[in-house]
Amino acid sequence: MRVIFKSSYDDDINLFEDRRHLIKYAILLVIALVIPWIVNSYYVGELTSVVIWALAGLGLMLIAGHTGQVSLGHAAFMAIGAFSHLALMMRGWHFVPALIASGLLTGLAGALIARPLGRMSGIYLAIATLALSIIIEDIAIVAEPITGGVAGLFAPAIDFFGYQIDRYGTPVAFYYLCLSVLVLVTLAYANLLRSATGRSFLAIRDSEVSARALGVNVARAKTIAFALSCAITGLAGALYAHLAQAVNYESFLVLISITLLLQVVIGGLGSVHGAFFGAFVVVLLPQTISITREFINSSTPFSLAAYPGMDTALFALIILLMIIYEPRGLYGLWIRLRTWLELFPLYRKGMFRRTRTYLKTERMR
Amino acid sequence: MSLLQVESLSIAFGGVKAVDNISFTVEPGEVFTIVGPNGAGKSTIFNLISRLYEPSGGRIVFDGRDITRLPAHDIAGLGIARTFQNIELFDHSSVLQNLLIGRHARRTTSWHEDLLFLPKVRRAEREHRRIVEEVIDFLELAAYRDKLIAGLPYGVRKLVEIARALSSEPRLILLDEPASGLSVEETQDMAWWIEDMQKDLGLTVLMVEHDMSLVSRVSDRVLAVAEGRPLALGRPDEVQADPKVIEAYLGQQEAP
Amino acid sequence: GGSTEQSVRGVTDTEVVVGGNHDMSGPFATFSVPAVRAAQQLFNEVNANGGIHGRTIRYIVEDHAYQVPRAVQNNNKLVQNDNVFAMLLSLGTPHNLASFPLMDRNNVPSIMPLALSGQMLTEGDFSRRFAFGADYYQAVSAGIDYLVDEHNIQNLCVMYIPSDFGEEVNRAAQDAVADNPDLTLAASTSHRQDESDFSGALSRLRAANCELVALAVAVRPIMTIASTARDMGWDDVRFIVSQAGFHTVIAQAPGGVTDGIYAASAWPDIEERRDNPETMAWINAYQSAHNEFPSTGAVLGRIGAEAFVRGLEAAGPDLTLESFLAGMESLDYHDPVTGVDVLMSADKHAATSGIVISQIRNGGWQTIEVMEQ
Amino acid sequence: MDLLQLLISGIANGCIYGLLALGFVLIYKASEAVNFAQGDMLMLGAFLGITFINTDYMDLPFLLGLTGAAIVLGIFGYLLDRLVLRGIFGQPQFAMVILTIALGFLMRFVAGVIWGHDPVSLQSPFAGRTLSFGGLVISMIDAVIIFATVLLTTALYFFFARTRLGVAMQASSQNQMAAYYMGIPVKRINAIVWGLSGVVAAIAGVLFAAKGAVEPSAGLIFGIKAFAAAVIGGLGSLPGALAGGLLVGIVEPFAGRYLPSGLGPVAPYVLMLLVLIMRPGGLFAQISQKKV
Amino acid sequence: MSNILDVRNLETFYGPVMALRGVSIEVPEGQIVTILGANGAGKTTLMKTVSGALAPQKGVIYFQGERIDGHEPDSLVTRGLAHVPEGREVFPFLSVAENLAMGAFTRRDKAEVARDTEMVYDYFPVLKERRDQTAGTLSGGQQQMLSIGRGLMSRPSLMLLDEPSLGLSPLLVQEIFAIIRRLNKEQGVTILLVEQNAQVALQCADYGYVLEIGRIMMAGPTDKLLDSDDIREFYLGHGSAADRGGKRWKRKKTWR
Ligand SMILES: Nc1ncnc2c1ncn2[C@@H]1O[C@H](COP(=O)(O)OP(=O)(O)OP(=O)(O)O)[C@@H](O)[C@H]1O
Ligand SMILES: Nc1ncnc2c1ncn2[C@@H]1O[C@H](COP(=O)(O)OP(=O)(O)OP(=O)(O)O)[C@@H](O)[C@H]1O
Ligand SMILES: CC(C)C[C@H](N)C(=O)O
Ligand SMILES: [Mg+2]
Ligand SMILES: [Mg+2]
Repeated sequence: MRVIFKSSYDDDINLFEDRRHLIKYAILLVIALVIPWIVNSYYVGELTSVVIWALAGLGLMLIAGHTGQVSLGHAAFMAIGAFSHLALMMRGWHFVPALIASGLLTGLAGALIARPLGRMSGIYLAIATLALSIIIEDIAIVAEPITGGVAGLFAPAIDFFGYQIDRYGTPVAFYYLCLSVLVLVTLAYANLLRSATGRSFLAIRDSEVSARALGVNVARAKTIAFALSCAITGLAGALYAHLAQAVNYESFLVLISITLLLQVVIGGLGSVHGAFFGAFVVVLLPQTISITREFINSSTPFSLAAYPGMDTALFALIILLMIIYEPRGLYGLWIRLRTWLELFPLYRKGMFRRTRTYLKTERMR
Repeated sequence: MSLLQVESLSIAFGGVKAVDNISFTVEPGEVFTIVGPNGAGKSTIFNLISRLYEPSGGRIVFDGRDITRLPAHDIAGLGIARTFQNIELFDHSSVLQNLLIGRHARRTTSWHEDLLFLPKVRRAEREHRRIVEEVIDFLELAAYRDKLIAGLPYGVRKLVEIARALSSEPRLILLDEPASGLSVEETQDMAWWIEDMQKDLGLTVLMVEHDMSLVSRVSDRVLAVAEGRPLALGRPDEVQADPKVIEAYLGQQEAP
Repeated sequence: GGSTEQSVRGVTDTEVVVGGNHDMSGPFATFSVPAVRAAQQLFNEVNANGGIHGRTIRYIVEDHAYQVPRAVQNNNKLVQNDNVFAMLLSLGTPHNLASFPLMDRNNVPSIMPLALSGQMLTEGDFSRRFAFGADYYQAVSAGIDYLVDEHNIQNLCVMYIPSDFGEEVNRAAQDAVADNPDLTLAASTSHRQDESDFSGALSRLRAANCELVALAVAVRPIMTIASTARDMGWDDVRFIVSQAGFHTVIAQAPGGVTDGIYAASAWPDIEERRDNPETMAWINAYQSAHNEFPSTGAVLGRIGAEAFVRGLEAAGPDLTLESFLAGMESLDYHDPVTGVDVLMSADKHAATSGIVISQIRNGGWQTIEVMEQ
Repeated sequence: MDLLQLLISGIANGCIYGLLALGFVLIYKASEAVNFAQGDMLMLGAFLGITFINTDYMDLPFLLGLTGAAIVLGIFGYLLDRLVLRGIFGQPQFAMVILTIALGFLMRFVAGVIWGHDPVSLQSPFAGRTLSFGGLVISMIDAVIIFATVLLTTALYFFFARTRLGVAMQASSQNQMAAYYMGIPVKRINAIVWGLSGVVAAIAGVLFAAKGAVEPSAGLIFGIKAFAAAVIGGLGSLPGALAGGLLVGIVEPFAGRYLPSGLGPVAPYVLMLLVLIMRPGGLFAQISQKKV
Repeated sequence: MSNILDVRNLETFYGPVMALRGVSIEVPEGQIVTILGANGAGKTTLMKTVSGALAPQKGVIYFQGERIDGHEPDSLVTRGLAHVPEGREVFPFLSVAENLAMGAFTRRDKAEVARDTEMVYDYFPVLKERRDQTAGTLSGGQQQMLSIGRGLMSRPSLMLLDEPSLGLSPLLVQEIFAIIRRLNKEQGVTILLVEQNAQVALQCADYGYVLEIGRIMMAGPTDKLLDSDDIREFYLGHGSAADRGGKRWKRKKTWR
């Protein structure tokens, strides 16, 4: 069992509670940096989309995981980010300002809807956001000058200070670009969580009454949470536009929102790790499945092609088993693993058996 | 001048007149206790003062300022902190986190500064932490600092809630049944803590409590209410001697 | 077989790998699933006879469930990981359009996508694109013209989903009106994938007294629209659908609610060819393999796969992109099974020519007119 | 006349939403879980009905087939809870959401394997038949749907409000532990309610299939809308479910008829958003401020 | 005489946290047994494990001679075990009457149930007056009454009471214990009582256990316990204020 001896409050305030912690993440980053040089460009592409979905997931995690306001319409904010970003680039903006602007615009959109939606909670909010995303889908069709209407928009190559970055032409460069955005956002996110603003989010999640009694302006805090969440998701949308090269309203259907929610829950609601874990699952699992399936088809006599939609079904099945095995998602699993390692010799069987838990109504807040 | 003035306060829920034209004042530095049968309206008075309910009539004046129409989230900033009768903690956070959230009313940074974690923010965080640690020492919670609320026994939660209230450096603290669920020994500690709040921290305490031993020990004045209406007001012994109070609240043979 | 010097993507001496980006579980699965089955069935036969020039065909199918993002991801896998030689029968106009950039970058040809939009030939690099034949625009225009002078129709209407597919049909209608002074576009309504009640839209069209309505929606909505019109007691209206609606199941809707619907497409319905031995043999083979009738999707799959196989044959033993394209452009044959005449050339990459107008009569599609372009 | 006509078909349409919404509400009322696979259960119910009733399958009489579908799906729902959902008993609401989403995918797959992907419709005795009251035409099926829905809603309403079991279901949704302490077999009650909602889904599904065609993916989108209807009504209120369903159902045709094209289809969602903004708990709000 | 409840070295965990470390208690038929202990001792955990809300890791529980450890709570209620949980746990959206009806869920005899409902109503008249108010809006104490009343409705042979006097007025505290005694004497209901108010608890109980951090530290007939010094000091707080001279030092509990 490892004990950290804390010598000053800063040990708790700092991002990394001790050197070992810092080194761990440094190594992680290094790995992230070298991988693209090892794998082929297909996998670089997949990694890039992991990065982008992780970013989008962070956005949702902020609102759903840390503020307890679950949104089933975050694809809509990816859309806003993507379209505003491309629209600006079409009008001759440089990539970087266009990216930032798209983030800000999406954040603004989030702030605007936060007020009316702020009074809802739980499943009601989820449905309201779902409706919203369907409406925005429709607006994306109508707002032709900005969104390119039904046909949508094609993403121009990114001119990064003279160096051409392109998802297929220079996959590694594009990967680094997305990765750096992700790292920056993650740092900001962590800052939020270790300061007053982040704590006010947690407060709202657990008990709005006492949050208010302690001086948290709930409406305002929710607005900030929505704005930041949407801004992050918007950035993800903008990057996604470059990943997909072409986007139209069909790129951001409700199913994407559902997938995003799936991602954060599978990853583990209420933890930054969760968004990352989840991204790996939703991006890589389907590919793994289809590669395995293809392998079976080509190397064994029987063909799985007989069952259309088998891939999706397998994906669903695995998700289902994961949730049943660990309802707190991969993060919960990760925690268990860590405690197990830390307690290693002292580990007793049955120690991690789930204790009986019971639900109380969520309709009294 | 008195710190808190409650003037002919009233509220009704459907038929029930929960609080019916109640008036009292709380002087700076005193421990003022409200007693009364279950359902008398005590918690409702607290909820009115902390602006969770809209009064149907009457005024609430704190430190010369009319707060009757203030939004609930501005109350803590004025220096009024409270605890809840059936504990309202942030279950999924640690004790430390809970107390830090208690500091919210005293925050000096805004969200965009937090986002960048400017040096200013770090300084603020150090300050918050320092004060929270003082509270932790005061209530002897050090052992629980990093425990999750969900895993704490009832009695400890009760304490954490008081600690959370203290973290906001209030001038007036509202305690709703601080001793309920505490053993006799713990109740005695509670008595000391309340006395210390009064003497060392110079707080004014407005309390609702059913444990008369505690009440008579710490309070300067007691207000007895029944069915939303005032019954008696005075020194603890006076009120406890009042036949109406005995009849409606205490019962004949004094509970030890 | 003659071995190739510099290696060609997806091609070895013993195997050629093709990809298909399909909707195996979404709203258009009713096209993709049988199409894939029919194609696979043909490839199985070919492979059983030692393949083509010693190369067996491996058809890798991915499922995008009619979602563009998944289509893009699948395409990335097929092109960059599986190194497919070509993409065959991929479904969905927007999905194909989103896939073209990467395909062009890697010189992957697109063969007979299950998206009969004109853009399938015009978008990107023409030399690597092959299509079935008449696109939505041409087919529907022709159909409208035919019906307009057959039944001297004055009020034309359109119901379409906002997709490249729907838009194209919509455009056909608009142009038809533009070319014909005594024809007016009385009303046009756009519809979401998730719409299930059309009574509002229909009564709107009825109020605009539409005589002919062009439908550019998915298969299920077509059936719902038809039956709703019946329930409203609106029977003096004609519906025409594109290739995307020229589907067996529509004809077979119970209660004959879909009787009378017209379709404009580039091939005849398979039911009509039952008396033709080759066709019957194929139908039986398919039915015994999948115990379901080979619906329109299967026919398309068959046509596309057949053309691809013949293209490979014509390309000769030394299979390269160039030889294959040349092979495809040299195709000229009559397919006894589906009854289509395929004729391609360097500047004609649409397999068939001519447009078939059919109508549903007592539970089946019947050809009522064949037009040459 | 035109208006009345629209209203009728709107009501019939809304009733199907209502029926499906009932399924959501049942489950929510008894466990505060939301079943995102409800739409897919409707789809299964529809296919079951088709299997029992259509001539090219078993060719049973309509009512018999309907009952058959109801029984089979009822058992299915019961087992679903017993074998799968019980695995996350007492776990956070959104674990259940994800679980049911995954289940939906699986149901669609299974349906695709069993019944194929072509849209099929049910050969109902009502097909094409219409009743007409002085120029006003109501298709037989619509009449049946309206009748069935009203019947079911009232029955379920009284079940929950009056019967011991009904109240016990509400109790177990409000505080599982306390319910246990009362001797209420919370887990069995969940299973029962899932079975019940299976029955409702089957009825909705068969009627749905008699009105239009079904395919494996039919339930998904329809489900979302019905779910929305349930939320508008205020999840947990049975009359609310019907009201929400009718609202959505009626708005659709009118929007399609009178709003500029393109806006029509989103009208239900706009409405839904407005309702929730004005009443964050839905029309028959079932949420309340916590007493502290 | 026979034990209605027999608990043998029970171990209960919350995840990795060990809350009960081998607890054994016996509850003889027809007696009142009380469990004392500072907060965090594990009293609630013990109650929950007995009534099946928590599953023990080790140990066995016999109820009326049958093994019940690990059983689900509902099956135990039908055998005649009722648990009045710590902290009310009423059904917030159900009316007071419906809450009581739920208490009788396992019973079929309508007439009897009706009579018991009336019994509860005249124990707690305010409940009758509020029979149609939704329980969630009752005051804390009123909810406590409801919770106890609801427990009575199942006509139990063994009743687990976890801090029944929590948040009740002194008058009602007396009444509650009067009721407990009456139930015990008149209807022969066996009672396992957890109570912070040790004085009252020990006075009304026949036998007592002292639980500390998951272990039984003392046990004996209540009259014996009443004159144990440790009990007197730590649970009855006798004269402590005096001999501590108001200062905050504590004598170590001798058994630690
Ligand atoms: N939201 C509400 N709706 C309806 N009635 C309410 C509501 N809140 C409180 N009441 C009623 O108002 C009265 C006063 O409630 P309150 O909680 O203030 O009592 P209290 O004095 O705190 O009692 P206790 O000592 O039991 O806590 C009670 O009768 C209660 O039933
Ligand atoms: N949900 C939980 N998760 C983890 N630990 C818990 C949990 N609930 C209780 N514990 C631990 O189990 C121990 C016993 O708790 P319990 O509630 O039984 O004490 P108690 O005697 O009832 O206290 P009180 O008198 O304050 O109610 C405590 O130390 C507490 O930390
Ligand atoms: C043939 C159809 C299934 C094609 C599809 N309608 C499209 O998007 O073009
Ligand atoms: Mg109170
Ligand atoms: Mg306890």
